[in-house]
Amino acid sequence: MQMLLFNMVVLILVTPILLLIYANKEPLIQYTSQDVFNGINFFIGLFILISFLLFVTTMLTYVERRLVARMQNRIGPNRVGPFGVLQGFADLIKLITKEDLIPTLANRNIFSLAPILIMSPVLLMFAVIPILPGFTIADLDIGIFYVVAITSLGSLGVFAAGWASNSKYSLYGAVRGVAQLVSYEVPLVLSICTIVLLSGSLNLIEIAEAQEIPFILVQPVAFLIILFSVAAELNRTPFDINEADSEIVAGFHTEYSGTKFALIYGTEYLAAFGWSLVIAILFFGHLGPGIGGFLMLMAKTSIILFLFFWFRGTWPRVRIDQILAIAWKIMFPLATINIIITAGEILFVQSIFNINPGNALGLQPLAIITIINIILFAGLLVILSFVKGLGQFDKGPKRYVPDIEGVN
Amino acid sequence: MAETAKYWGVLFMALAAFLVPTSLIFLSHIFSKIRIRPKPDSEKNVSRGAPYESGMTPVGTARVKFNFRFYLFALLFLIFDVEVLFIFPWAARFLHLGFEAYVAMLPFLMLVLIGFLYEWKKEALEWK
Amino acid sequence: MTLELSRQYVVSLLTKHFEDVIDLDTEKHLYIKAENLHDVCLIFKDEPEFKMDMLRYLDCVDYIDHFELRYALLSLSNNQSLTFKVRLWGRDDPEVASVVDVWEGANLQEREIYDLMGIGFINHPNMKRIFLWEGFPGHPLRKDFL
Amino acid sequence: MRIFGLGAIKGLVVTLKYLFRPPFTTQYPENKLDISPRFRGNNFVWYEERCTGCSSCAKACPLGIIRIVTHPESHQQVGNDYKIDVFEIDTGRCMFCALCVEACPYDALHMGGDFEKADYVREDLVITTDQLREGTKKPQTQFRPQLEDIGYQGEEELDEHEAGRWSL
Amino acid sequence: MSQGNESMNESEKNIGGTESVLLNLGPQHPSTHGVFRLRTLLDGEEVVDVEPILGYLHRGSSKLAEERSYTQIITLTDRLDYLAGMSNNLAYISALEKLTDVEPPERARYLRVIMVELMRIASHLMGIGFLINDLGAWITPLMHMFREREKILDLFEMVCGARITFSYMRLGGVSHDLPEGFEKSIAEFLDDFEKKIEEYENLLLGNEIILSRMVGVAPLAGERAINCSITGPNLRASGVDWDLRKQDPYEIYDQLDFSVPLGENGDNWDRMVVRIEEMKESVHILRQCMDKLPQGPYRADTDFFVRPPEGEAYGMVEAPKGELGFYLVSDGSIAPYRMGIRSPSFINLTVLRELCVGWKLADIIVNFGTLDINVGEVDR
Repeated sequence: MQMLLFNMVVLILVTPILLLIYANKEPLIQYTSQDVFNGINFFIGLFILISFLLFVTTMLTYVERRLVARMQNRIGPNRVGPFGVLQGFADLIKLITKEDLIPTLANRNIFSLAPILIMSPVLLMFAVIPILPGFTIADLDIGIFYVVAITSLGSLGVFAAGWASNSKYSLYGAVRGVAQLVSYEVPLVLSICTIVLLSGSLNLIEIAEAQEIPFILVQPVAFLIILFSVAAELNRTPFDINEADSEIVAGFHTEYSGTKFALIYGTEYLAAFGWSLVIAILFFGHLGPGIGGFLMLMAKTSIILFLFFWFRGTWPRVRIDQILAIAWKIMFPLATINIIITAGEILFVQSIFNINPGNALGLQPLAIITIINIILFAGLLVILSFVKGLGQFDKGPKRYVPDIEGVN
Repeated sequence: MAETAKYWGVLFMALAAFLVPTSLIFLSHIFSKIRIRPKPDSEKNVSRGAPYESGMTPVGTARVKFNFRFYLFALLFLIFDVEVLFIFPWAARFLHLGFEAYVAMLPFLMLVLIGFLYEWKKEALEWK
Repeated sequence: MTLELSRQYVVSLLTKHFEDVIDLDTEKHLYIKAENLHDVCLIFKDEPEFKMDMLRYLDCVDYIDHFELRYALLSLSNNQSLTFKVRLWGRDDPEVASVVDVWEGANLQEREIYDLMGIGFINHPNMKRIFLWEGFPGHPLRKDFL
Repeated sequence: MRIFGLGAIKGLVVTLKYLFRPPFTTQYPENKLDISPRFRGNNFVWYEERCTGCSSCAKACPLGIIRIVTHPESHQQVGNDYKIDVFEIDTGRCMFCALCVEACPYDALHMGGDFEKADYVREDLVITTDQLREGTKKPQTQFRPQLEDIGYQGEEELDEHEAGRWSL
Repeated sequence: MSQGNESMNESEKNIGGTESVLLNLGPQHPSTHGVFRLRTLLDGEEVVDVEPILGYLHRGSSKLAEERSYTQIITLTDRLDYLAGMSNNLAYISALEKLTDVEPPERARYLRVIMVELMRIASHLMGIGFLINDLGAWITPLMHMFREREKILDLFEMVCGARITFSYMRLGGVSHDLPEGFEKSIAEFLDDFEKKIEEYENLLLGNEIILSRMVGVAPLAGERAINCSITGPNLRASGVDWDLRKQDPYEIYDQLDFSVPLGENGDNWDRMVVRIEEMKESVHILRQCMDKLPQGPYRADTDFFVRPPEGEAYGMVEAPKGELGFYLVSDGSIAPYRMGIRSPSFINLTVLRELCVGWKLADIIVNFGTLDINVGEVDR
């Protein structure tokens, strides 16, 4: 827990710098095309944002190691700096100064390009995310759609990395990665659609402001689907098959070392941070104003991040065919039916509360939808408990009654 | 405020997002040229540049005609992702559109689901 | 307790099926003729008096002039065990029938004996070295190795 | 009926609990585990006064790493007594099985409790006669029940009169 | 049937238009539990053929034993299954005692059983821990199990001064009596460990992911297991009630009350659960032993360089991994003429190919993990 707090503290440290520059400035979204070229502030902001992201990435590697270590009854890295906080930076320095090794038979250009292909989309994703209220690189009206579109490019990099390495382990990682990333795209996007339905907008800020009741209560099913889809997109446990270390060593980045590995490794955490931010915005209610809003957002993000770390510290991995079965046989139909039901519910509350078309749903309508959805969610859990063939979940631990007399 | 102006921000972000990893790789490339110690003998070793295969010399190439069962899943993704694309604008405007839009979308979603069930029945979703 | 079948009992039962399989019948051990090994093993496995369903352990000792294979059998259903031996004369490529088709458990054990003792097992499905690499000179557990 | 997902959540609860418990591990160089008095460390305690040079230890050693050179010349120990010129133990190959300690009839050789004796050169791992003579005399109670009987915990130094079963 | 080269060559070519991939899992692989190599032929994700290739850790214990005295061999046996050194010691000593007709005193028998059962817990902890690690849990269960094993090793250190390479058993007894305070420590450990087993069950047994990965995967029928000479928990998981401690009691097991947990299908799940249940039984046995522990000598008077009469003996115990047997041939000298080792890990490998073929790449690792191989014992 102290690590969670520590994570928060570190994030707070950066905030004043951001605020200093943007406290009395108008938000960037008001720049016109000419302003962008004239406004040097934009570039400073961009620089700060990217430094902030890289800083968070490095810290997250440390935070995860500490947290999971504590779950494992260990201490975790505690040598570099106070409590070991500089561990991530030490790793980074070590990795950057390592030799740039490219396998002889690898496709050199693609091999070098792949880490860039993996990292760029994830960095690009932050262009629309309102980390600080009013501060976005581009407050696009299609915000969430942009996020989905940009991040799906990541699978390209994964496949490029795996294929260019010319190693069998990498090949397996790449192929698995593509199948998995591609499969989880569909339920993820469908579930985002339900959120869009409720808020009536694709803009991230507008979605956040539409949440009179946090959408995690309104849409628990969508939340779970998005949570696990994102875990799959991020290659995190229980869906980390494309870098399954006990099976295919390191998956698509088996051959990578040095800076390129650092990029791939860091991107995992950067993407985790980005997606956690998105989930926090989509599901955890309003964005507050000013520094308080920033802290609240970071706290919400930390919860999601902690969930990912927690899963990793507890659960094993799911097999490839099971992963695809979960995506297609459970999540996809659930998400589709969820859309139909949600749309029906919206029509229902619009008619009983006489809401004009185009107006946002108020508190009471959302409350009714919440109640219905929670009941449905409970029912779903019960139904799933009875379904066989999802890997025979009905067979629990049993006590064997040993038969001592009879042999064989 | 022009909507297009915002995309300039995205463009610069894209440039930055491309430059950050590129410069890091370039930087390490420069570092790798600086040699403090002479080239060790191990660097002339052939197996140094060989792909990893648990310490064994790899048999054959990794560029094989892979049994790509995932191909089916990729195709499925194509089909359904395009359909999802149709849902997005509808969902964004749904609060404005009301009952007629629901009635219009329902058959479409049903078609998607029926198609999905058909594929399930045809065992396109099974591993074998 | 697992019952160790007595030598006389085994001999008396074996002579029902075969006439001349006993190579040597000492006080302590029972020696089966190498050429009858496979048939005898089948009897040991299938006859209800024996019903030796597991090959517990297969080992080989090098006595310079001959090799002794020791078959330790175990019957889980009758809870009894049985041990017999086979002598192989000569040092250059001694051979004996494999019992892998009777007890699959002999598979790796026979390969190990082939590797370290140099005894060939006829009809073994995969008769090659197991611990040492192909082309290793000699068989290390023989007494004349080094 | 088992509610779907409950089992996975149970596991999560277990790991969450451990987040708030103190870690089990010890930070090695700062904190050290308490070793038991019988612990077989990687040094030896040798009492030259008790040693007769009988080479029982060298005979008992499975690896033959104890080297003893003697010449007949009486000194204080009773019995067939030799003067010891060389008594060396090559701990680079030693596996610390304590068979030599068990074999010593005069309680001259004891296991030591040290475990921080790494070195860069293999030759330095050989404990020479001088090192054995001058080393700290903190014997472990491995195969020395008389030390346990007096409540010795392997912490203080013992001289040759205290360490053996028989006084000299 | 075959461990097959010929089958491999045939299938290497083409399967339904796609090429199969020949992948070496090991020797330098994170989850082969040592230096072990699995030459696998894969069709996409599916396993066409598996061939275990051994010998990377072969130290020639049998040959080394031929030039060491009987007591010195005890140090060799520690290093066979380095996760269960006590069991190896006991197996060797039981063979040696059969050879020399030495009767250990009663207290020694109890001490041996205490040590061996502690060792069984430690070995099973490692087996399950690494298995779950292979399943992909980020070493959390493994670390929790390491922690408990660490406590057991502390107990061993109290008794015999070493944590892995014990060399504790001696001909006609054990090398040390229990130290002061051991009773208290072991009682504390057992009380704590029972709670920890509950925790493991919460962590592992209910988890839907583990269930879906293990239930019904790679089943092994009882008859097949017997025919392949499988012993130990793997055999019992297949539903065969065969435990040397029950069926052929050695030491004092006939005076103890315990049950033998059995599985049903012999799938991965059963193999794991049987091990957990066995740990509980071991706790039960340990409690009884500590209650009944008689006073008296702990070691018979024997020579260091013992010269057994000419003859041979086969002594075996139910080691954590299966039936561990030592076959000693004596020619009357101080060193055995031949020492054969029936190592359960090695013989259990017989079914590996059968278990893996037809399942996925990820299942190979799990099947391999549930077989609970220790490479030190395979390659001895």
